[in-house]
Amino acid sequence: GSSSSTAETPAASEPAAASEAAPASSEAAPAASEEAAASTETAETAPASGETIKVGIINNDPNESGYRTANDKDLKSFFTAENGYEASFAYSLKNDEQITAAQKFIQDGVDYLLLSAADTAGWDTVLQDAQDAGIHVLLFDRTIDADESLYDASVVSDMAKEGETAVAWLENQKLDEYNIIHLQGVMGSAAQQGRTGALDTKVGENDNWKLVTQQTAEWNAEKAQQIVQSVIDSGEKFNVIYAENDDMAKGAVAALDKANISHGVGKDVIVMGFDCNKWALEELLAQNWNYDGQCNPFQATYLDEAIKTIEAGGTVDPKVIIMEEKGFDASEITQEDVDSYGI
Amino acid sequence: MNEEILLEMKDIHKRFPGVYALNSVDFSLRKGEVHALMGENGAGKSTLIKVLTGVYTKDEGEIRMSGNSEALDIRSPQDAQKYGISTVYQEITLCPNLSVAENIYIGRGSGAVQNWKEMNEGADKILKSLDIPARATQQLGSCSLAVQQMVAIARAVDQECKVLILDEPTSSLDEEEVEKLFGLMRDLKSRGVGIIFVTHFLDQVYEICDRITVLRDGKLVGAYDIANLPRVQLVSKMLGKDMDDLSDIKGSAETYKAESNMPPVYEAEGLQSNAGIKPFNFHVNKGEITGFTGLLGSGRSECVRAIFGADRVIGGKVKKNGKEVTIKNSYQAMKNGIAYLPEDRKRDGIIGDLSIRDNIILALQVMRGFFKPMSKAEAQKFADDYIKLLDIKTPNADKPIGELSGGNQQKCILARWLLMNPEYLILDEPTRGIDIGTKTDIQKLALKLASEGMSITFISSEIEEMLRTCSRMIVMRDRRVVGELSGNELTQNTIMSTIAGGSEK
Amino acid sequence: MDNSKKTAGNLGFLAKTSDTTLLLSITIIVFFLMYLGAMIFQGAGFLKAQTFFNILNANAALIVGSVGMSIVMITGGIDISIGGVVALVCMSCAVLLDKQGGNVPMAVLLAIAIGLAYGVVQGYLVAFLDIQPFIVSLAGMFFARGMTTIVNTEPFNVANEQFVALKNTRIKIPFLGSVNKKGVFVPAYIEIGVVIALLVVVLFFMILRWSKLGRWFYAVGGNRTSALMLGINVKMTRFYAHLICSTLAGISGFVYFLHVGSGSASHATGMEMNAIASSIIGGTMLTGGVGNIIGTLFGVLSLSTIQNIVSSAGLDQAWWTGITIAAMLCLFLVIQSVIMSAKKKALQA
Amino acid sequence: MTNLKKIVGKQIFIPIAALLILILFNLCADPSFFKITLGTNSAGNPVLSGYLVTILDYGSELAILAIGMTLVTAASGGQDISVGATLAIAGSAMLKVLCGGATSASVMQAPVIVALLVGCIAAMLAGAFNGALVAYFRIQPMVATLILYTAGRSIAAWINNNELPIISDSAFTVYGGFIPGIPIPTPFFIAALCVLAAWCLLKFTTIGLYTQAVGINENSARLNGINPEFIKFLSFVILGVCVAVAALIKISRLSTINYSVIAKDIEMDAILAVALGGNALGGGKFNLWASILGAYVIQFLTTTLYKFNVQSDALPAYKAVVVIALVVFSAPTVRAKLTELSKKKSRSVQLAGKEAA
Ligand SMILES: Nc1ncnc2c1ncn2[C@@H]1O[C@H](COP(=O)(O)OP(=O)(O)OP(=O)(O)O)[C@@H](O)[C@H]1O
Ligand SMILES: Nc1ncnc2c1ncn2[C@@H]1O[C@H](COP(=O)(O)OP(=O)(O)OP(=O)(O)O)[C@@H](O)[C@H]1O
Ligand SMILES: [Mg+2]
Ligand SMILES: [Mg+2]
Repeated sequence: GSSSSTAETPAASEPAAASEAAPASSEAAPAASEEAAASTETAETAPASGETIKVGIINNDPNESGYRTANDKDLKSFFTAENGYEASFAYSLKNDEQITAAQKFIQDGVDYLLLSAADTAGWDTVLQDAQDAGIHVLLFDRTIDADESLYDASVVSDMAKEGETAVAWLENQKLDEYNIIHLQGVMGSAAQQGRTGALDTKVGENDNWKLVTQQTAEWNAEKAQQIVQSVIDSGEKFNVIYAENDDMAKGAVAALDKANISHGVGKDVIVMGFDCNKWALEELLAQNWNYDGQCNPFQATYLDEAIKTIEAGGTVDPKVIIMEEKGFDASEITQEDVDSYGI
Repeated sequence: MNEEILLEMKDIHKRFPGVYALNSVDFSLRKGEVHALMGENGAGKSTLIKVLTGVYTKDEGEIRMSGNSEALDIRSPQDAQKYGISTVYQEITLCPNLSVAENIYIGRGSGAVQNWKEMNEGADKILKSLDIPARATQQLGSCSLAVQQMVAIARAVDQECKVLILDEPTSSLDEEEVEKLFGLMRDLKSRGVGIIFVTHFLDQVYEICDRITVLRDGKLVGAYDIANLPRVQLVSKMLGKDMDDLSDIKGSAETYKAESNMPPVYEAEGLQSNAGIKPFNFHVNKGEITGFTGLLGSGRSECVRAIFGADRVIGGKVKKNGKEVTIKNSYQAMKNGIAYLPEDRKRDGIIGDLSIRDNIILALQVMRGFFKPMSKAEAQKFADDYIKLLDIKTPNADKPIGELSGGNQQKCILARWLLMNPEYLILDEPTRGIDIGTKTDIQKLALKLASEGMSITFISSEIEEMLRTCSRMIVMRDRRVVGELSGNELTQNTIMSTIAGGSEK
Repeated sequence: MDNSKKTAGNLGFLAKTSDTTLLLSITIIVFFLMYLGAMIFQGAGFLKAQTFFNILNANAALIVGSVGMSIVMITGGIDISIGGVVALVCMSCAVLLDKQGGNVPMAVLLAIAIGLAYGVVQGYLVAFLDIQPFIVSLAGMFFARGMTTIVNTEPFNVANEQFVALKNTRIKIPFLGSVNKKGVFVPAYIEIGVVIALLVVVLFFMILRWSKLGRWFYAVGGNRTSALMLGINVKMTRFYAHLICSTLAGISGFVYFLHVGSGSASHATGMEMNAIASSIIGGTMLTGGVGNIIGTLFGVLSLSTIQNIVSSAGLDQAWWTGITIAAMLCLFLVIQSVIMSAKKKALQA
Repeated sequence: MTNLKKIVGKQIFIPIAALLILILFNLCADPSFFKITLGTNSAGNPVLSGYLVTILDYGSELAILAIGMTLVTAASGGQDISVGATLAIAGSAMLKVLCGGATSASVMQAPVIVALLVGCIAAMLAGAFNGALVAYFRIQPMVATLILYTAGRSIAAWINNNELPIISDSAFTVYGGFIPGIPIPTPFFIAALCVLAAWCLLKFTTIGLYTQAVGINENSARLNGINPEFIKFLSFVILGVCVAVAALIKISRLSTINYSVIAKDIEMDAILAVALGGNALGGGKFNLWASILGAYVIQFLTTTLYKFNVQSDALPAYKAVVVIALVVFSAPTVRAKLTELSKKKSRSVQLAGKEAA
């Protein structure tokens, strides 16, 4: 099955929140708070029972990446008492600790369990327990490897598509030869699989696409820098860096800078990243990088919507909400884009 | 006497880096005899024993025992135990974290299961029969050194052994306990056990031994029947030269004692430490040698540790040369010109892995300060000087001190404090484990230093030794100062009766 | 003066208790106080028996691993490879069951075999070649982690039916159940792993207490040279300690595998540190010679209770989790240290 | 012959031999490993590049940490496992100062020296905390430092309120890159400075002697007027300084920080460096230079493995095999056995010679 990032190493670039609203509003974060404001009104009316809704939120450690920080902030500012929620948070990058936290929440008797699993595997038992105890489970950001009946909704994005968009963009650059340094995320994470899959397919299909090296830098800039440094030292030629998140792209660029290899629009090496960190988009704007795949961490409003639906006695349909994702090209990006999509 | 040979070691060689510790040594032990192994510090006694018990592997040579047709292949103490050799090593080798009973029984016997009840009962019986003041279930680490030594002996004698080895077992025991030990040894002897006995006390040798083997510089000097080897000859065989008469020092000491009417260097009033001694008053004059005497555990060491600030000082006033000073830790004591040679050299004295040089200069270096390290050349010179002065047996000053023989380690520590050139030197059992020649050397040295104006406190379990050196003695009982003797009162009898509480002053 | 006497009097009992017993009592008392505190102040989940059983379920593997760790630590060594071994076992068993068509008994054997192999190699290096255990097991950890990704890079769930059935087996304890939100009575339960863990605890408690080998561990840890001279085969003793530890790490790996049902290179990261911390909290000394398996069990329970309290305390910022757990650990260690030094003082007086 | 024996007997021989073996291996496998080229960097300044330069460059943080770790090991007989976490704290504090509290800055808001000072204070405080637990509360180092190991990265996140500050001032990249006009990477110079400082420390103070004395026998050290608690405490504080300097290099390399992965597992490598230097991890005698060399050996190994395109997540497995081979080779028991063997051989050769004569 598909899996998402593993426990130990942070998955920096993750799929992001429900789609339609974010691109429409000019600023993503304010968008979330507008939504929040909107639902404050509903919150006053919604809990007809007069009770606050108890949610237990299990997330990855917010300091793993800019993406996660934004994601955590969004959830935190939304699931508040004013909005009719009583939220408990548990953070861990380790799957077993997350499972333990989930079991604790079940014993504490929360109404909803919101889960961004560190690891895809190993969740069926505990989710079954939740279901038996009458607790609704909503997944956000990361899918898990379990039967669909075990959760009520899942707010995730299509990783494979993210990869395909990026690879299609790269193909559009019409280079004679593609000599690619491929920096992978933590092996087996959904983000890594999706973004790697697209590239692997393309390399397999075309003779002029070549992987100079394909290594996992585990979302880690330091490792990425060492890997690229090693390629530079070996003297092998390359003209594309395909990094599966912004951090690794940054590490790679640091190595390029040191060795005086030019990069960016119209330069020797094409730099690609994912996540749309604000600083990464600024690099794009400065033409130092070439491409960045989008990631939107603001999922709270969609989770809220799902919860409202369930509270009203309905079911979420479709169960899996997949979001559209955008890619940014350095030659087209505007300051406005940076402000609205940067996280 | 039974002439049957029990154990035979032939042509034993053992080399350590830079040291030929045993060079073609032969040794034989008969059934039912007590065999003294004698020699100076570093002669190779402990090494011979450790080769026999498999702690060290010999380079060459063979070991045979009656009843075994082949030469024994002893690779570990376990093997040695299997052959019926049980040993009390020079440094106490027990496990402080285990109970007394376990220390007696562990590593012995077969079977995989530990029967606690049986073991504790057995241990209690042994402890009782030897009058050792400890409970079977007590943690060994909470026992005093002497008790630990007795436990080690108890363990060794309790084993059904053919050969019993005692490497300086008496150095931390008092007379009563030594007597007890001798009683045991006689008993074992009558049962045909062969006993190897290492000691530096000649009296003990002549009291209990049947034969003597003398080692010098790792070579065999010879094996003799006790009757054929009078003391003086034994000593000259050990040293390889004729020895000055012992009474020699006594004379010089007496002449010296006459002139001890000098100002006090150190005075303490109501001094008390957290180690449990009662507050005491004490002073020492310039150029004077004082002593603390008392039974084992009477608190002698605790007194001097309080003076040096080695234990936490919790009360009292201290004056140095008439001026009030605070001495709460060793550094302050050293700054005030006080030096202290501790009694437990392994625990408090040596820094095992450091070279002899570093060990010797340590105290002086600390005195000089953190930002004034000594140059290597200077350190080397100091070390070489004292290696020569105290006749420390070592190939060079770079050798880690832990590899020296026990006695030579003691000399290095002594060197450390002498190098500091203190005003007031405290020697707590400085001659423990020191061979007879060096012992008198140290006594002489103490007298010489005193005559040059150094104040000294000398503690020794041997009253004679104290009589020879001290001009004033503080008597202790139950961690309390109970008297002070000087001048004509300094005789064995008065001291003994004061210790016993007969004529309290 | 008077003061010191008084405290000495009060602390007299400290001097009489052995280190092992004292440390064990501290752990058990602190654990119960902590749990009681959580029940009173946090209420909710802590009032249900299942919360406690969940702590057991989640930490069965850690308990098994910590027992091994304690034994190595008692002999004065350390083994930081156990987390790696657990990950390697999980991944190997997962591959065996899912991709090689193996069955559960084969997986159990494989887990034990991996543990044994690790034990033999590490034990040999430590005991017979006298290489520092920290380095040996550090390399062991590197090797296991690297090897895990070589066996299979990606994490995956095991679908083998026999295994899933075993994994979902629950031992129900009906009278301790509770009524859930739906008003349905749910009996409390423990998993198979807990049974294994408790068996391991009892077995090794007995071995350490009543077998000669067990006492040798203590002797070797107390003073290696002395132990040698007391006629103990120090090399073999240390070898066995590592052999046991790694084998238990293998079993721990299987228990972990039973709990999560998947293989992943990131399984059990940092487990060695938790095992060391648990052992120490339970009164085992890293310096060797002191320790107790029951203490280790309570060490694990204490540590995970701390984590549980923190995770349901509803802290408003993520960083408080790490900081709070560390602060509680710190408090624990300081209490332990203060009591131990009080004991030393009582001994001196 | 005897000279050779002397060298072989010395502690520093262990890392030297390891280095030689690695060099030899690379010479045989692919001599281009040793190629060094002079180029110009993006600012138009001359820079050297090649695997060897990379080793000097990336090995530097480890070498700096090895200095402190050696002292801690020697004095306390244990290791500090909170190094990576402390490094995150120091780095976070530095970036907070450099960015002036904002999440990003295009120019440094404070001089680097101020930032370094603040980082030093932060890391020294962490070191002091560890040191106090170890020295005064007598908690075993590995456990005492487990506390900061658990909390450190959270504290680092807390300092910057979970933001990941970025500084895009090119003047700041100098510390992890090149000083304009000098073709050798700056980290190497910083490491060299640290080594020099360590040399001065050992030369002009008695810390070496005191540390060893405390590590070997605390009781006698105390009776000789040394304050063992303070020496242990000091060693942790010194490690703190090393950590701060390493943190400067680390954050300069990327101009940012990631709390959960920065310097991940670096403590293990630092401990490994100490061990590869032949130092006893149980404390006591130490050789600082051997540890530093050990650090570069580790980087040499890592770079070699990268060169042969070993998958980076499988890399630890290969590293483990090499490390074990090295420590087995340098283990005293093994070496004693080897010398015995060679002696026997030479003796039998002699005997044969005699018989022939
Ligand atoms: N482990 C060792 N390594 C190196 N040299 C050693 C070692 N053990 C002993 N020696 C050396 O061997 C020689 C003999 O030492 P040994 O301990 O046998 O003397 P001893 O006769 O027992 O002296 P003492 O009466 O002082 O106990 C000494 O010179 C000592 O330095
Ligand atoms: N009641 C006791 N409980 C525990 N330990 C004791 C007790 N009495 C004495 N000791 C220990 O016995 C040892 C001997 O005490 P101390 O050193 O004061 O005696 P001493 O007169 O110097 O005798 P020596 O130096 O010959 O052993 C000390 O280490 C002390 O801790
Ligand atoms: Mg001896
Ligand atoms: Mg004494």
